[in-house]
Amino acid sequence: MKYEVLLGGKTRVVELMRDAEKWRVSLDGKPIDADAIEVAANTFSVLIEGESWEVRVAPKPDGTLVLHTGIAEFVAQVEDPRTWRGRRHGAMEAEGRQQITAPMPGKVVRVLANPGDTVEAGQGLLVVEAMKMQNEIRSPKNGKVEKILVKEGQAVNAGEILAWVD
Amino acid sequence: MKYEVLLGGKTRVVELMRDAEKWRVSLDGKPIDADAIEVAANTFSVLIEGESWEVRVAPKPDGTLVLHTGIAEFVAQVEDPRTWRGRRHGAMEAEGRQQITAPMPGKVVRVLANPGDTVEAGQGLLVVEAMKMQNEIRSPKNGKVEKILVKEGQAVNAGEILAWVD
Amino acid sequence: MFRKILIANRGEIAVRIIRACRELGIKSVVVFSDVDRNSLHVRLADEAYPIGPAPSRESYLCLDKLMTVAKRAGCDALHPGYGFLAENPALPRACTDTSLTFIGPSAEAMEALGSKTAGRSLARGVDVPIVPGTNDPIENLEEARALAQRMGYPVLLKAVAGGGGKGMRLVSADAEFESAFRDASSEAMNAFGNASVFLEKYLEKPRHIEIQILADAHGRVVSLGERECSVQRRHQKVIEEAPSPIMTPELRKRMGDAAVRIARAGGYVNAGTVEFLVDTHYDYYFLEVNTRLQVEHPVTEQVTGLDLVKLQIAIAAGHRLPFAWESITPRGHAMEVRLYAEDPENNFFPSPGKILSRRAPSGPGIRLDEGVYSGWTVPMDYDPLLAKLIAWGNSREETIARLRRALEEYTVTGIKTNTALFRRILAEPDFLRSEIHTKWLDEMLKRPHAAPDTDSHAADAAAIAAALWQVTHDSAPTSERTEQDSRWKLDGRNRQLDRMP
Amino acid sequence: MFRKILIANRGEIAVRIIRACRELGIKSVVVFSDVDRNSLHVRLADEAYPIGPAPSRESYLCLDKLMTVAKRAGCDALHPGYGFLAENPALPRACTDTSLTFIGPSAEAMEALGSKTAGRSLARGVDVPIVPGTNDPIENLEEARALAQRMGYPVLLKAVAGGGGKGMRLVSADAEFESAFRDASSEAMNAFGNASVFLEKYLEKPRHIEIQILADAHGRVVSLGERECSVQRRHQKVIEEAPSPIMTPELRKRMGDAAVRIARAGGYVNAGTVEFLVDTHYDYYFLEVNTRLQVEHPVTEQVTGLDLVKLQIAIAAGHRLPFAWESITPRGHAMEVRLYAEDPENNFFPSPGKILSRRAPSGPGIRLDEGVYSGWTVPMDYDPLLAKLIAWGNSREETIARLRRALEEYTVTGIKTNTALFRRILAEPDFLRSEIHTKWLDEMLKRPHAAPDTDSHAADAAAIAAALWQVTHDSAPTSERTEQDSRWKLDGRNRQLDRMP
Repeated sequence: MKYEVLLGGKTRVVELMRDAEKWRVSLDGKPIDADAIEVAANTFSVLIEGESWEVRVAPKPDGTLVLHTGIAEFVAQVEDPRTWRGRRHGAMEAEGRQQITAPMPGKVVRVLANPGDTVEAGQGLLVVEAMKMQNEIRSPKNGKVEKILVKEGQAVNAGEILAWVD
Repeated sequence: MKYEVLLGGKTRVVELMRDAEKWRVSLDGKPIDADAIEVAANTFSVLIEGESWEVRVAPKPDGTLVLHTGIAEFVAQVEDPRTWRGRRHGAMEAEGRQQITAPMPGKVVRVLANPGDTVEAGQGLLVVEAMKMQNEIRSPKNGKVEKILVKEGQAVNAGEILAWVD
Repeated sequence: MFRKILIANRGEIAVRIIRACRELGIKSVVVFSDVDRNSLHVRLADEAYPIGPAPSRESYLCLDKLMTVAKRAGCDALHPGYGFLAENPALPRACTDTSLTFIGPSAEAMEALGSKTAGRSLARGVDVPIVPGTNDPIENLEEARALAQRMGYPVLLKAVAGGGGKGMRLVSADAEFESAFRDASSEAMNAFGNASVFLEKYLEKPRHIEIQILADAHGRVVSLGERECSVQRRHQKVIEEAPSPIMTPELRKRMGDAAVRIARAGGYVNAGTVEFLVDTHYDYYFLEVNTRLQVEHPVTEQVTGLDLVKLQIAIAAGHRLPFAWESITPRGHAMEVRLYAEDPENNFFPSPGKILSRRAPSGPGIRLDEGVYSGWTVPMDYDPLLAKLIAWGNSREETIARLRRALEEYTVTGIKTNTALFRRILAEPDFLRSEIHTKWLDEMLKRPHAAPDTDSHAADAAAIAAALWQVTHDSAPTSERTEQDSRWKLDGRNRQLDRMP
Repeated sequence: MFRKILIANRGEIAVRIIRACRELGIKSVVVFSDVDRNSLHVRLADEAYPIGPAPSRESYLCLDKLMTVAKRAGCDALHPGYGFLAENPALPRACTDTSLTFIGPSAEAMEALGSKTAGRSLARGVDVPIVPGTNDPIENLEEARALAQRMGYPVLLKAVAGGGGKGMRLVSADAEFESAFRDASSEAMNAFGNASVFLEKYLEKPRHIEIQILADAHGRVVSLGERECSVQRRHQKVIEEAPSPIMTPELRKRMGDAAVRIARAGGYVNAGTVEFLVDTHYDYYFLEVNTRLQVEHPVTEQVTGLDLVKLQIAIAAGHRLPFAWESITPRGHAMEVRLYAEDPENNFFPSPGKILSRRAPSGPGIRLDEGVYSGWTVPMDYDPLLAKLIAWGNSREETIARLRRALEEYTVTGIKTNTALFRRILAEPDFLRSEIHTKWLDEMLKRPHAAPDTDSHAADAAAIAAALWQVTHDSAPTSERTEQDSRWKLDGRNRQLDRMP
């Protein structure tokens, strides 16, 4: 199986070939001495030329993957060239019309902006309370608040759309 | 669902009724204030009248269950009266023709008895090596060795029949 | 000694108290809300009783429900842990009414010392310096604002009943005063059921150093030395250590004596903590008394070898502190980090959810006080504290090396944790030299940090893992659907069977 | 200091050494056999290289493969752990030939002290009493049997190269001699690649007490005090503690001096252990020297605060032991239990297999040195040691209470462990009074123990859990089949896709 992995602004081509219980790996067209295995849920042990890396994978609601290895954290987007699902770069840039989603389940305790308001990048739009902390949800860009979809006191789920900024 | 549980020589009737995410429990015909839940693989948290018990279940190859709770270890056999699979008491008694099985995967390093030998309960029949230890497999009863099914040097799996004693 | 103790708490601190009870041969009784049936404290306790719906005001904060459970289970004492009702004088009062021994100070001592404003007057009375500010809760917004203007910004708004940085706001300018006051009050109300806040001058670059005290019912009060907790994010401690790298025997003696004077003046009995700010001239200012066990108590336990929870229980049972403890000599250095379910890369948003897998660190010098396990769902309703990781070493350097090593071993998937934050802090030269203060971390977090190198083997490994994850999950829709199908079938079957006699 | 260390081992001890390396900022390199690709030491190390098939003689015992890995990875030192090649003088020799520093004694010191028969002559030379027996390996079975008859049964057959109770047999009567000799030899051959055994008089009710020593390359040899390891099953230690409950300062001084004399006489450098038997008159007899790190080294670490592995590395790098260490004062009491994958209810049969779930104990005073994790399959090819659980407390009583508490927290499903054995031992009055000896546990295990009460809530809970387990698994055949189906489909798809360019 062949994948394009957009990682830190760079596209890597990863080809995985099943070899008995292991996977043989080719990276950017070159076979490499690597051996990868899932040792626990979303936890991969990768040996590259003897170096032992452990990578933890956290999928985000927008389809990107957050990868932790050692002290490094990468954000990646994986595409399968055969299926050609079309690229979803939107999540990685703050251009165009932006949807503001709840990063965690919680309760909206304050709405700080109204539809039609002009807001700056970083300006607070709403406050969501979760785990006894009040968390300000901020605008990802300079623009205008198009819509606020929730009310004060309303419970929201992770990934639920709270507002649109254009 | 109703089960008969033969536990430590006593038959208990356990009835489980699903109540949303929990199970309501009736024991020996009487509903009791109990709440049971699987918190991890083969690990059950059982609250009985406020007492918190944690029970670990280990199924044995002969179909019985070994149950650990606190410092107590019980062996149980569960039967579903509706299916009436027939009772398998053989595994819990040392009467009649006995099959001798390997308790773990390993290698037969010595055969200590020959077919036709008269053996006493507790007498060694074979030695199986596993995890760098030599483990003597003993006769469960006084009787005669009917058959030895393995040879020195042979690898065996857990539960594999090694011999018969009658 | 007690026979059965009710633990009026949840999470890691409930587990910590269960452990002490078990080691003393005392039965432990816990309570749980609807979302906590599977929690570790319920699994580990001797007895566990439901106490209502998820919101704490309908469960863990319900005094009457706690008393009902205590009576039903036949408890003879109650340990409040920290947070929830731990600093509410109504709890010791209710205990007295129910003939339960409260493991903590009396309601009167709590009122005399626990309220931040009362504590300040008391400290002044025994000649302990205090930070300038109001001595009473703010009743009139405009008067408070005027006072803030006279003292000069920045000022701090703090919950009278508070702790753990909740209900606290730093105000840097007059324009922010009103909204900060509203936020602090509402957070204080949610967290402690008391909206009162007061005002304090904010010192520049102070260090937070606190003294752990123990007082028995026979008049003996001892200091177990200090902890430094200057690494804070938004006024919330995230790293604590003992001894403080700036401490001298002479300063320790003076601060310890001040703490003991305050405790005596308040008629304090049991374990408590006297918090100070220490400025760049090594002058100290009394801040407040925490009339309960602290989150960071393990740091003191690791250097003194004492078990503070067992000592709390012994004191409540009327035992005397042996004289020898006054001359306790700490050994080595201890440091604690607070592991939260939150995402340091995304504005520290809370990250509740199911823990898919987990590897806990262990080995020499490592202690982990945890309230979670693999497969458990971290509820969204409570504090995001998952665990406290504590390292001990012969020197501060060895302790930091062990903590770093243990953080590399600690992995969790399914939820986000703040381990990456600690890896970053523990590599900062300022921190290693201990040139820190209470705003240091907030300043550090404003500095951009280098993006990870994409030309590294780490990046190669990440790319491979990402592709491998995709292989597994490209096929997931099929198997998930199948699993759901068979679960549906099973449910159907169960319903059918339940109808049978 | 070293840059990169090859760890020639696996399991918990490999993990222990990785931790020390990481804390010192040294890269760790490990090796793994075919069944160890997923093992914890491979996950945690900086580098990991395959070394052959599962059987140790084709992997972990292959000197040439180890040297190849060391060269390939650019290691400058090698730590052998315990077991495998740790006491084989060929290993330090091969290291010298490969310009690797061996972290342990020289081959000459190993030969002078490590061989049990050579160690005995050396001890005699420095006036340390020894247990009567042969000084050379048995070559002639009949002569050895005649000597055994003269000394009087019981006698002990012991592997010359041995350790850990392997290749050891107690012979109580003449008729057993031949088969015991054969068993001991073959076990010794399998475990150490050396079939030689020797003969020793078996003392009645002796206690096993050993002295930990450290020796630097500059002539300093110090004793870190004793560990008592009298609780043994079939000559294998299962519980170790420090200090020994029977120790007096005077006896400690005499035994420590004897251990230092033996180490000096053998030109010993690095960490080592001198083992003694102590009889009911408090007379001690030299048993053997273990020329390596011991399994039970954490017990000494917990009471002294020292990190023995880091000290081993520092000594190998040529550092001096600071004089202050000779005056080390231990604090409190430490006790270790060895958790094995074996079934105490079924003749202690080994129990390899997949760990389905696991809960590790933690909290105050608890240390866990582990080589396993949930989801990992314990291979059948190696030692069944899963973990070492170590408790520390201010007194022996507090330590035992903590150990008991931690054992209740430690749960594993999927494989059997011997935790129930420890719960039983830690409740035995003899053990609590420390009236024990090296045969005490074997005798205890012969006594019947009470069947659990079936009229208890524990039995009710067990019955309910059994029924609930059955509910889940009655429906399992369906879902397992479905899962297999979809896995089969996935495989087919993968094969198909692999054919694509």
